Amino acid sequence: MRIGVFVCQCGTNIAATVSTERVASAAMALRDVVHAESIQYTCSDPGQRTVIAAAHKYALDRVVIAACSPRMHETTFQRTMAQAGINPFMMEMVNIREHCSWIHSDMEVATEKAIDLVSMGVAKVRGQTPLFSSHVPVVSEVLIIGGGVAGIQAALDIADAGMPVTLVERGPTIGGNMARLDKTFPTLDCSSCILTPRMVEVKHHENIRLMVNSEVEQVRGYIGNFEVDIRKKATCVDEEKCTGCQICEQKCPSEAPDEFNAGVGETKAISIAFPQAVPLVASLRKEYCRLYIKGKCGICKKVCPADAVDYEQEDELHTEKFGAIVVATGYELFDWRQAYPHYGGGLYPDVITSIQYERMLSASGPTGGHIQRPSDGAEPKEIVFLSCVGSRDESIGRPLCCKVGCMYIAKQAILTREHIPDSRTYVFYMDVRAGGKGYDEFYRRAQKEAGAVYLRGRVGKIYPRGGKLVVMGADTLVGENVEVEADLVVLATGIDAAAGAGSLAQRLNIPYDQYGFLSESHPKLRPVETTTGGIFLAGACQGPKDIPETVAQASAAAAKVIVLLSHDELETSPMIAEVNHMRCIGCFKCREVCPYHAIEEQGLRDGRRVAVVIESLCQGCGLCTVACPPSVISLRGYTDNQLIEEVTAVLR
Amino acid sequence: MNGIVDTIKNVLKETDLVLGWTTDPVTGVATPARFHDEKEAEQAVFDSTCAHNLAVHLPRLKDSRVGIVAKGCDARSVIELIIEHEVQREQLAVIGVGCGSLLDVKKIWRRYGYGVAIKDRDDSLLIGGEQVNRDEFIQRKCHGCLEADPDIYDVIAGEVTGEIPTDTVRPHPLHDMFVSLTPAERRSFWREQFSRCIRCYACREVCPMCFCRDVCIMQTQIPRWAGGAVDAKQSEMIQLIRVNHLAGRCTGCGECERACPVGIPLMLLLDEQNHAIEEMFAYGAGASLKARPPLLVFDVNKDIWGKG
Amino acid sequence: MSGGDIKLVGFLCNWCSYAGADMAGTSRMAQPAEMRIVRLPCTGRVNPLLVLKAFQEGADGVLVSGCHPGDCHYNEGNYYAHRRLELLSRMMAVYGIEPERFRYTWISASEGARWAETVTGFTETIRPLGRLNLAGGGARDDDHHQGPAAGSASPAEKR
Amino acid sequence: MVSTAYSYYPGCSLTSSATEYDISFRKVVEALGIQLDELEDWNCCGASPAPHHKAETLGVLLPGRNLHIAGASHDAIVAPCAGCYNRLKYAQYKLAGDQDIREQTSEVFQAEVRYQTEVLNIVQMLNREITPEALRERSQGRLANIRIGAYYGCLLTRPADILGFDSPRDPRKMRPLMEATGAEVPHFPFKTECCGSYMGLARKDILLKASHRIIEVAVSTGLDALVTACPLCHQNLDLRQEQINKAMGTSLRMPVLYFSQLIGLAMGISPEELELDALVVQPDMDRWLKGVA
Repeated sequence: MRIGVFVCQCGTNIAATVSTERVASAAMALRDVVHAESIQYTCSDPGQRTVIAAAHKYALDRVVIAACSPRMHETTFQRTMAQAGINPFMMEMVNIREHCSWIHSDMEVATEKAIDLVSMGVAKVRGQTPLFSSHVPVVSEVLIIGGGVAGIQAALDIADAGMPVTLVERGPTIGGNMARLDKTFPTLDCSSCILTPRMVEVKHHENIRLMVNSEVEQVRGYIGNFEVDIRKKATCVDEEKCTGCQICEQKCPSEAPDEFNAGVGETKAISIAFPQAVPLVASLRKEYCRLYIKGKCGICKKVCPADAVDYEQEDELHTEKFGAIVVATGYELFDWRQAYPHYGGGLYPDVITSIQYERMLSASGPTGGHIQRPSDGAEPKEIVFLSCVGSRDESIGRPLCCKVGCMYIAKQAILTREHIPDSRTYVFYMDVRAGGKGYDEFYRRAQKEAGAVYLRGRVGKIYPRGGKLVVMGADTLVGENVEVEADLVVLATGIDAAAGAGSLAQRLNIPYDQYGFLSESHPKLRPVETTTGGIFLAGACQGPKDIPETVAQASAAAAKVIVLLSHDELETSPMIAEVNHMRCIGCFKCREVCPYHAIEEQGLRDGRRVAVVIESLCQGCGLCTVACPPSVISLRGYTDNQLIEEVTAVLR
Repeated sequence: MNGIVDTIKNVLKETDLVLGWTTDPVTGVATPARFHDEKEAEQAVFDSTCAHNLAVHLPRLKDSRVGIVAKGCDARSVIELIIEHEVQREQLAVIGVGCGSLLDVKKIWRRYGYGVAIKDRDDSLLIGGEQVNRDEFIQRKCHGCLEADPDIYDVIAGEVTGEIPTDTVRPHPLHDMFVSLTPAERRSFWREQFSRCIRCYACREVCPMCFCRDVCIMQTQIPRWAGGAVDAKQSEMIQLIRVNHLAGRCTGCGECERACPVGIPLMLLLDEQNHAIEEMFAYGAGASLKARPPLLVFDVNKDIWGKG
Repeated sequence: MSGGDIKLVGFLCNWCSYAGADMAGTSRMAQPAEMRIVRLPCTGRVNPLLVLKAFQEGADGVLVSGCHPGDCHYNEGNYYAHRRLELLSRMMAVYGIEPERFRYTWISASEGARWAETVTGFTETIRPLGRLNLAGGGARDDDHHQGPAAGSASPAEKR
Repeated sequence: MVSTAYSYYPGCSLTSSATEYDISFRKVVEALGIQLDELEDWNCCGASPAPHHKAETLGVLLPGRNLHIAGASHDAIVAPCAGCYNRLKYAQYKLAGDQDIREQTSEVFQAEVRYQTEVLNIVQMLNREITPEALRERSQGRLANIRIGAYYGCLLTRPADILGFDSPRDPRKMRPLMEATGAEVPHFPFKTECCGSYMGLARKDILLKASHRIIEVAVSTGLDALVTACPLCHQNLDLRQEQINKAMGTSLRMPVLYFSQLIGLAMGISPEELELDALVVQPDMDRWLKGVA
């Protein structure tokens, strides 16, 4: 064993308080150290050349560099090692700057401490063995979960890069929430007009396989090599045969709630969500179908000209391999009814949500673009908008901002004036958050052109009086209570993660917050990555977002996926856990604590069942090494013996 | 006796062997035995000298269908072994026996001579024909008894004992002395105790939860937690390893201390740890089949982040 | 050993506390010099035996520090560590080690000042306690020779 | 038959301005066969001013003493006045959670303060003593002719984390028993709206406006009566109803009953015994009880 020790002066950063010469000469006395010297700037080019030269001259096989924090220059010196022909992991950095020279002023004390630290480094590196990264092959196919605008954007970007994509959507059509919008802010361009061409593109893209009515059930494997079970639910309609003619829907006698239209109007048990649905295929909901409830009907099957209705259809379970996963499960609107009894809690038909209003505004919506009071179908004249219903409200435990409410209220106020010129709109708001390009101008337009009256304050109560709704609030700018008699009240409800996002996150082994929003790996620098390699986030599943942000993030996630899959193989960190199979007793306590499910059971030829580390999954935390009773799992680079030696060295 | 013979015979119909006790012809007290057939089972006994915890054999009989005679304390070990997947419940037939405390045969022998006749009947203990105070000769481990009757069994042989009156549960004989010591005094206490250790590993061998066996880290070089020297420091490290490895797993059966040939009060350490675990996690090893070992799980909401 | 007679060992996770200690250095926050830091990937890697080994080999105080709950780089490491370390700290007194000699704490990468305060506070706690001498100091061989004679006298009798 | 003995804390209102509340409550309790022991030597609950006194502890000491006395003999104390209930719960909360205050209080009392007696309001107590099914059985739809609304006010439910009684925004605990009377109980949106409280002393205009709206919405909701468990609310809504009408130029009429009076009526106790004639706005009892034998 031939160890070289290099003590960096870091100019005067270290040398001013640590006698690097004395540290070097003390190091020479340590076991197996054959060379030690002090260098002015070790990380500089000449410094590194000095190290490489010494490595050759003294035939070093291990190196200790006493300098700054390894968090600063470990990779630098690992590269130096490689250039010197030494395995990069046979180098140990000792931090005598941040942890020594910079925090002590007494030269004697600091020098003694630096000597201790170097002896610890030498003790540790003595137990080091060469480590080699391994490579795992990468499956080039990508799974995208969720077919909203985020999933669509990511799918198209990745597919355009030539990689096969499977887009899994839980509902009967892609398009997501954006497809339900009438217009988009701040440009007021038609939502369908910009989205539906993209939806059709997905349908026809040669690299995209679209699976609607499908859900991800189980995810196994790891970055580059996920294995996913996808359940395609039976819809009683053969997707291949259905032409989307909608005759079944017209003839179907069973009414069913219209979820696409947020409960405004009804649809049929067999139906197509909306005219631009992709795929344009009917699906049957058994829970509303007369055939399944009463046992007698079958009209849809009789009338279908394409013979596409198949009551015997069963769920299909597909198991597929993917190299990367993009989660784009989006959001849903906060269910306000429980939390806001003082707004009637759903008792008053003329208190509706903004998405219900949006559907009324839509020319292809259930009211044909006419704004109507649900109670009597009359055209409302006085319309009150409430912002932040289920957002920024500590009293119901929801401090988060929905991010889009202010803007879509402005949009709906403007559209209201267009639809009903003699209408009057009031907006109760907390603050107007209009921080996007053209956003502030847009909300001012709602005030100036559409005449919306903005009242700063929360609404305390809504109650019916003589066929109208009294909206009691406060105008905190004037400092007075305000009462507005409204024909229609529209609640800008907050944004929640999509139902089931939390349980999906658990299946994917990625963290999520108390609202079910999925957590990014780093809020600033890794905003589309998750803490699990190979799984990325796009859109509102990560937190409330508007359309431009969603699309930008989707493209960013796509870029990350393309980078990942541009390699045939992935290099894995060698600083991971390793089981000594000969001595494993097969108790699998390691598996219980592993946060990455990186330990699997394997049978040996002699019949023993032992633990095996899946190298590409292991992140090197070392939890298993402590859980292992006979300590036969070691964490490479931090083995028990290395740590024991490191500790013992300083205490001797 | 107690129907133990018939019960074992019955259980043998569905198992490969039954772990139980027989009477040692030389000493006249119970010794562990394996019964493979009806003939062997004729020799089975259960009496107050059946101190051994037979669960220690289970992890090495994974491939067999095993019957085991278990007292209340032994049953806790059986439960813990099932929780840790070392024993398959389906492979196991537990013959529960009620236990009214065990005799410390070694103590009797020391006082009255090796092999002296012991007759233990309903509240009267006759040693060599002489009636003695039974309380004086019961096993140390029975003082802290948690369970007289097994919590897990397929069949009960004989009669159950019933609930243990809590006032009979006594701490370790050295407990009061030990807790009065300062940390420095405890250091010397342990140094003295461990200086007597002869590194026989009996504590490990009798422990049902020490199933690593020949790969035990007490004796390995990789990793090298304890050195090979037979001295107080290394022996102490060995016990620290044991205590650590038994965290949340020790069922308090007391076998280690019973087996220690030099009488080191090992249960002082384990009792304290079990107590701490009970306090921290409301957890007692071997108390319930449904429990999850407390150091293999965590609870974001309940774990208190007091320190730091 | 510099900076007084006592020896302190700190086991720090790479992602939060080690970075926090770096931060304290970058900010030139003066600290006592008795602490020797061992870098680990995670507090979940801290085997309680490693702490006990350090005491046995002559450490007078051991500090473990990692990420705050919820911040673990490995998501869950510090939750397991917390349980292990809390049990360990409760057992210190049983082993004959003053409980103050062992401490665990959560310090993030941005809490340089907190690290400096923690080291200072911890060092000042241990200094008056002095050396631990868990394994009987240099008297390893003596221990061996004392043999059964020393042990046979029960401490209760001695008292 | 005596089922449970409660310590009874009437407080000042029930012995002065709201004697009908006291009397009707006692009648109901008697009819249910429950023993009620009036708290010996009780004192002021502290009402609204005490907690705002310079000496912070006054707001705990006053109700604390009542708790302390009750604790010597009873497991539970019932306070029909929402204000008294609120003060007792507050004292209990402070005494349980704040060691300083606990010690100070014990020092004043020269005894370890007993504060763990269960504190109940009238709704809690009656919910415990008679199930909706049992009341329905007894009432036989006696009040089927009318529509009533619960008016909770503020003191009965707020602050929710201290009282732990019912939702402060959407309280519903009165509803099951109210429905069991046979009456219709439609949604009353103003059930927690402010009645103006003690503003009657300083700014009567505010009070009149606030109470007016409650009455107005009660009328527009089509109610025949409001039901309350707070003497102060009752005073503002019933006693001041003429003043309200005068000030607002309206002629609204809305009887306001105490919870105990309503339950008593359902149980078949006569309006006279329940002191219904003490109400300022008289309900049309003939219509209410039409067809009832």
